[in-house]
Amino acid sequence: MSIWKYANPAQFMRTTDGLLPWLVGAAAICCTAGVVWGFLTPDDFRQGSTVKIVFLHVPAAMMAINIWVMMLIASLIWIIRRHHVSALAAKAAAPIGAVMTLIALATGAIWGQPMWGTWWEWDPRLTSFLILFLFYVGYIALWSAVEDPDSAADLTGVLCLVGSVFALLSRYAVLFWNQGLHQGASLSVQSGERMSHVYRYPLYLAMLGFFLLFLALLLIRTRTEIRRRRLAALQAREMRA
Amino acid sequence: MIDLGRYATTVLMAYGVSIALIVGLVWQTVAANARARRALEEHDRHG
Amino acid sequence: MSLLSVHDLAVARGGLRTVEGVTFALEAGQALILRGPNGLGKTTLLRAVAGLQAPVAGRIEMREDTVAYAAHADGLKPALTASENLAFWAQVFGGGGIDRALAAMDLTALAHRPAAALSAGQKRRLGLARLMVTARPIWVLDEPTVSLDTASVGRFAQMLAGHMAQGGAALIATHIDLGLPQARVLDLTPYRARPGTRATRPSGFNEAFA
Amino acid sequence: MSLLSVHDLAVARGGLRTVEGVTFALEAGQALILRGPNGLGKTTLLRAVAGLQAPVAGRIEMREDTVAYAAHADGLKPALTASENLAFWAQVFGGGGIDRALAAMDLTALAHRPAAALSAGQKRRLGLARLMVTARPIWVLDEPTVSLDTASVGRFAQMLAGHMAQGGAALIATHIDLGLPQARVLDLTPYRARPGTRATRPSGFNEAFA
Amino acid sequence: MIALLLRDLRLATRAGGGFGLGVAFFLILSALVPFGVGPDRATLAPVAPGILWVGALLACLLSLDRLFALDHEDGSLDLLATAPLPLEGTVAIKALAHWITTGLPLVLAAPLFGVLLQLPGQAMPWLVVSLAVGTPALSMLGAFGAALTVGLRRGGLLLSLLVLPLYIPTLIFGAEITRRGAEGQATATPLLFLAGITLGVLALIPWAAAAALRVNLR
Amino acid sequence: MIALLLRDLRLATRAGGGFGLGVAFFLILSALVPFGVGPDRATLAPVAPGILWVGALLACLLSLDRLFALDHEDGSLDLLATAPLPLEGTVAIKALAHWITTGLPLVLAAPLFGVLLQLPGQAMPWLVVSLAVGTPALSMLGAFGAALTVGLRRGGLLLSLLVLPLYIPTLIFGAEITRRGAEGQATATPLLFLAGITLGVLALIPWAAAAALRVNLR
Ligand code: HEM
Ligand SMILES: Nc1ncnc2c1ncn2[C@@H]1O[C@H](COP(=O)(O)OP(=O)(O)OP(=O)(O)O)[C@@H](O)[C@H]1O
Ligand SMILES: Nc1ncnc2c1ncn2[C@@H]1O[C@H](COP(=O)(O)OP(=O)(O)OP(=O)(O)O)[C@@H](O)[C@H]1O
Ligand SMILES: [Mg+2]
Ligand SMILES: [Mg+2]
Repeated sequence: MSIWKYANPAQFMRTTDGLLPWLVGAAAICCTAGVVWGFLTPDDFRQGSTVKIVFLHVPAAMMAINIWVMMLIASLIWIIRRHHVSALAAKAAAPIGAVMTLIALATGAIWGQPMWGTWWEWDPRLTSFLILFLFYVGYIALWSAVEDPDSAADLTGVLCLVGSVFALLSRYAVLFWNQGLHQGASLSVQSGERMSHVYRYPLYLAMLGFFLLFLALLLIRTRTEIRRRRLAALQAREMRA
Repeated sequence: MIDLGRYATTVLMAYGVSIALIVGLVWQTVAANARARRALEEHDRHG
Repeated sequence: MSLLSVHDLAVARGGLRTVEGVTFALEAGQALILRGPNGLGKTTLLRAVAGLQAPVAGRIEMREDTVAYAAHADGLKPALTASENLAFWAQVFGGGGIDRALAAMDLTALAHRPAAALSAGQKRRLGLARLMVTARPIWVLDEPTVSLDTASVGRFAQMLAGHMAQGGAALIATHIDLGLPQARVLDLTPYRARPGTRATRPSGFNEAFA
Repeated sequence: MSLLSVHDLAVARGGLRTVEGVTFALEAGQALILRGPNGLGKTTLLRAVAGLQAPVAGRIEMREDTVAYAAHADGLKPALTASENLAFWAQVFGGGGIDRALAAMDLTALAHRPAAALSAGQKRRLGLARLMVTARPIWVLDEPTVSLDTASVGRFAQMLAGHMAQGGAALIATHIDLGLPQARVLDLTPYRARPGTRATRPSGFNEAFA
Repeated sequence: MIALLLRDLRLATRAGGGFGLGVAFFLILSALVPFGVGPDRATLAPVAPGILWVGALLACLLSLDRLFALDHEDGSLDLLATAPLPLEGTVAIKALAHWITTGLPLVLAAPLFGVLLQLPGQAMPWLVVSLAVGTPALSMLGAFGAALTVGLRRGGLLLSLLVLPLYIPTLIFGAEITRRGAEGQATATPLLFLAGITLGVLALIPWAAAAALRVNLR
Repeated sequence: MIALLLRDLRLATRAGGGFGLGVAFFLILSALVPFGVGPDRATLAPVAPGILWVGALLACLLSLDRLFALDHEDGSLDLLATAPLPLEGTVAIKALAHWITTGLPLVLAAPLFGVLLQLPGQAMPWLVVSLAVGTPALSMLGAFGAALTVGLRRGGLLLSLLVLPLYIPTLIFGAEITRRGAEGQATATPLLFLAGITLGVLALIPWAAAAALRVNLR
């Protein structure tokens, strides 16, 4: 059985019908547990209670990037293989990504107030996220502006490709432009040394929760889109008949 | 109630904003989904 | 071989098939007039033949770069004069001979007038004169005689006859009589697409989900 | 008194008079068809009657706010549906009754389609349906039947007949036969403006220096 | 009149209509300036009021571009001119619709952009007030410029050229209010001037714009 | 191809065509910023390189708006697509024509605006060089944005929204060159990056833009 089978709308609806309740349940549990656990962690000796923000900030920031990558892949599948569900999945993912970016930006900005004494600083990490947010907004705006769905899918696909290249390019340009204040990645290679276990496990849980939340929302939104398309197609047929 | 110290507003604001955004997104998603499903069922019944 | 042959063609607009099962061939020296009520899909069919949109099903066979298309809009730049407009298209298509084209549509006196200062019919005449400088054998025309007075319709018929005498062909959608006795007429009404019939390929994005 | 009377009218376009000495009157229940070759000045004349440009000489007499004008462009918003477009004009002109207008031009089935998704003829039909919701007695129409199929031309003629039966009048420029036996025809060719003749008022800025 | 307003608002919210795009442009501009100017607070803060006002002005301007042009191209303007509405009213309504779709969101979103440009917190209310008072004048002056250029294809840049000088007084007073607010000085005088300009513009410009439209329709 | 270039240039020089309007806009912006920001040399000089680059970028952007839209409306684009030119070539030529009518005058006129904004004299050559290297990329990226939005009425602001984030790397390096020039530092690295971006854009974007155009013509 090939993975492409799931790109068939009917098959997709059937499969997700069974999958969705489990996914929603798991996402709800992991999200709540991760965030609540995070909220209950002890204060950090340097950052005080603000360290609790990390359990929202980091998962959101991670998802913000990963969702764009997922959109890129979905767009490529649409452009190369013309699987309609894939294009709709990219469309459905964009608002989730935008909200995740917004959460990362908002929590970061709120965090910055006590830590750096300012709401906003033109730090490269922050700046890259602002640019990413702009790409999300542009992508969503283009989807909603183009009336013909075939054209909209193609145009946003092209925009996603070009945008990805430029998002990367901007990242390097921004690094060149300003060296920042933001901490580096602590969970990467030698994670154990930089962050204590007290914070690590709830953070992992919150990240898993955000990921599951994304998956659940993505499936629901894709199903919404599929139903809308189906309705539009049926109505158009009747009108022409 | 746990003590958040002098950063209470900061932490609560961060949680508040994030949860509001997530709830908003979830609500919009679910509402739109319900609307689409109802519209389609409506159509199947009458059309 | 015929200049243009269309087999079992189906075209779609706005995600729905408009006409389907259309088959015809066009030999050198022939003209085919497409008729049908408003909204049937004539414009869509012509755009597909001109290569501006892909057919949903069926084949369109012709050599490359043989079609000159003239649509509702004339592709004129209001700021350029009539002859500048024509000369541009002559250069792009490598046709040349704009004087002959101007003369054929009685535009010589207006050659140095900016296109913005032409009346509706004069603009249309200029749009038709463009066909002559494309040097393409197949003319695909969408309601070419809109706004033309009787004399101009006659001139257009003459131009068309000349084109066909030189081995050209024309595919024309129109609602009114063009005064072309030699042209065949194809009424598209029987080819109206029936909703429901399932094509091998969805005719539009939304249709893939129906 | 007649609904519209025009005395010795001269109009100018691009600083040059196009037709001059035109005189006619239009009573309730009458239609007048203007004919003439391309570029003679029909559009210019109609715009002057509609009040969009001032005449160079002569008088146009009618009561205020009695004219509904329909030009080459239909004034449709592509993003609004057919019925939204119509409802807007009905509100602006205070006419009302969009359902009747939609039915008259056989647009009821298309009422909820965005205007962008209509074919050329369907758009035109919508543009003509607008006339019915203006509740104005004098219709000034510039080539109204462009792109219409035979059935729609018939529907238009019927709508026009209904309008005139209710005491309306119509002034129509066209090149083709509208199927209106009751309409008078005025050929404008004899009124073509002669360049040399000097008018009391210059027809354009540069003319004031000639 | 109401019908016209509703139609314009509805068009703005339809696909590609441009509702909120003014804000988006403003956002992008506020984000771009630091890339050009550099990220330091010390360089950014002093120029923030000026940049914000210039940004608001440009966001207005960009969206004005086709205020009448679209209606002209599709023939609606001809029909509106022969409709039983005074052309002055049409102009005023279209300017109002433009303000609602562009100026108002700008006013509401301005504090956010203030943060991006490191505008001091105490200046925020003044930024909002000055924009609220000033942007109606921007929309109306823009409508005048749009009326002047309506017949021209590619009128966009010419429009900017004509309108920008008209915007200067509004800009000066608006930015001055914000700057004084940032430095904690009294803002009453420039605010009074700004309000005066806006009232004068709203009262008189519709006539000029309608006259320009009439000429262009001829 | 040459015919197309000549036609576009000729159209630009005809009435309302927009030749030089980019420069005019740039001029007005350079004149407005001091009104908004205040006339002091101390506040103006540090932000001058950034403002000049942002201004150049906006001048480019504003004039891009209708790069393909006019040709689409009057049907020329349909005809060009059926003409024996590759659509990629058409896009490249139209971007080139845009650069000649907007970017080039900007490059030549930039020192003048530098003076208005109190840019130090030693930065002038770097301003000109950075604009000369960077503006072709701006035109080409703009052509891509214009191709994406060509079917949409009122695409202007959406175009800005799509294109501005793409302009960021060019802007950063361009302004950096000028700023370093003003401070007498080495400019080789950002110049190299800027040149790299421009070359990459010129080589690859025509394909993306042509693809977008094809979709919109369908
Ligand atoms: C406003 C915008 C901000 C954005 C877009 C942002 C973005 C990010 C991203 C993408 C990460 C994930 C890094 C990784 O694990 O690779 C991260 C982690 C983090 N950020 Fe932020 N950040 C922002 C502001 C702040 C502020 C103001 C602070 C606090 C002073 C902060 C503190 C942290 C911490 C502690 C982590 C975890 C770092 C780690 O993994 O060690 N961030 N942020
Ligand atoms: N963007 C669109 N979305 C949905 N349907 C559309 C769209 N554009 C056109 N249509 C529909 O497609 C059908 C075919 O349109 P087309 O323009 O090909 O008709 P036509 O035969 O040329 O008509 P006419 O004689 O009026 O020019 C029409 O019913 C029209 O309403
Ligand atoms: N802007 C202009 N400047 C100069 N002359 C113009 C301008 N616009 C139109 N003309 C000329 O004015 C004359 C009258 O034009 P008008 O559009 O009224 O003609 P018409 O009778 O409606 O023709 P048609 O049947 O082709 O629509 C034409 O000869 C035309 O060339
Ligand atoms: Mg058609
Ligand atoms: Mg005419």
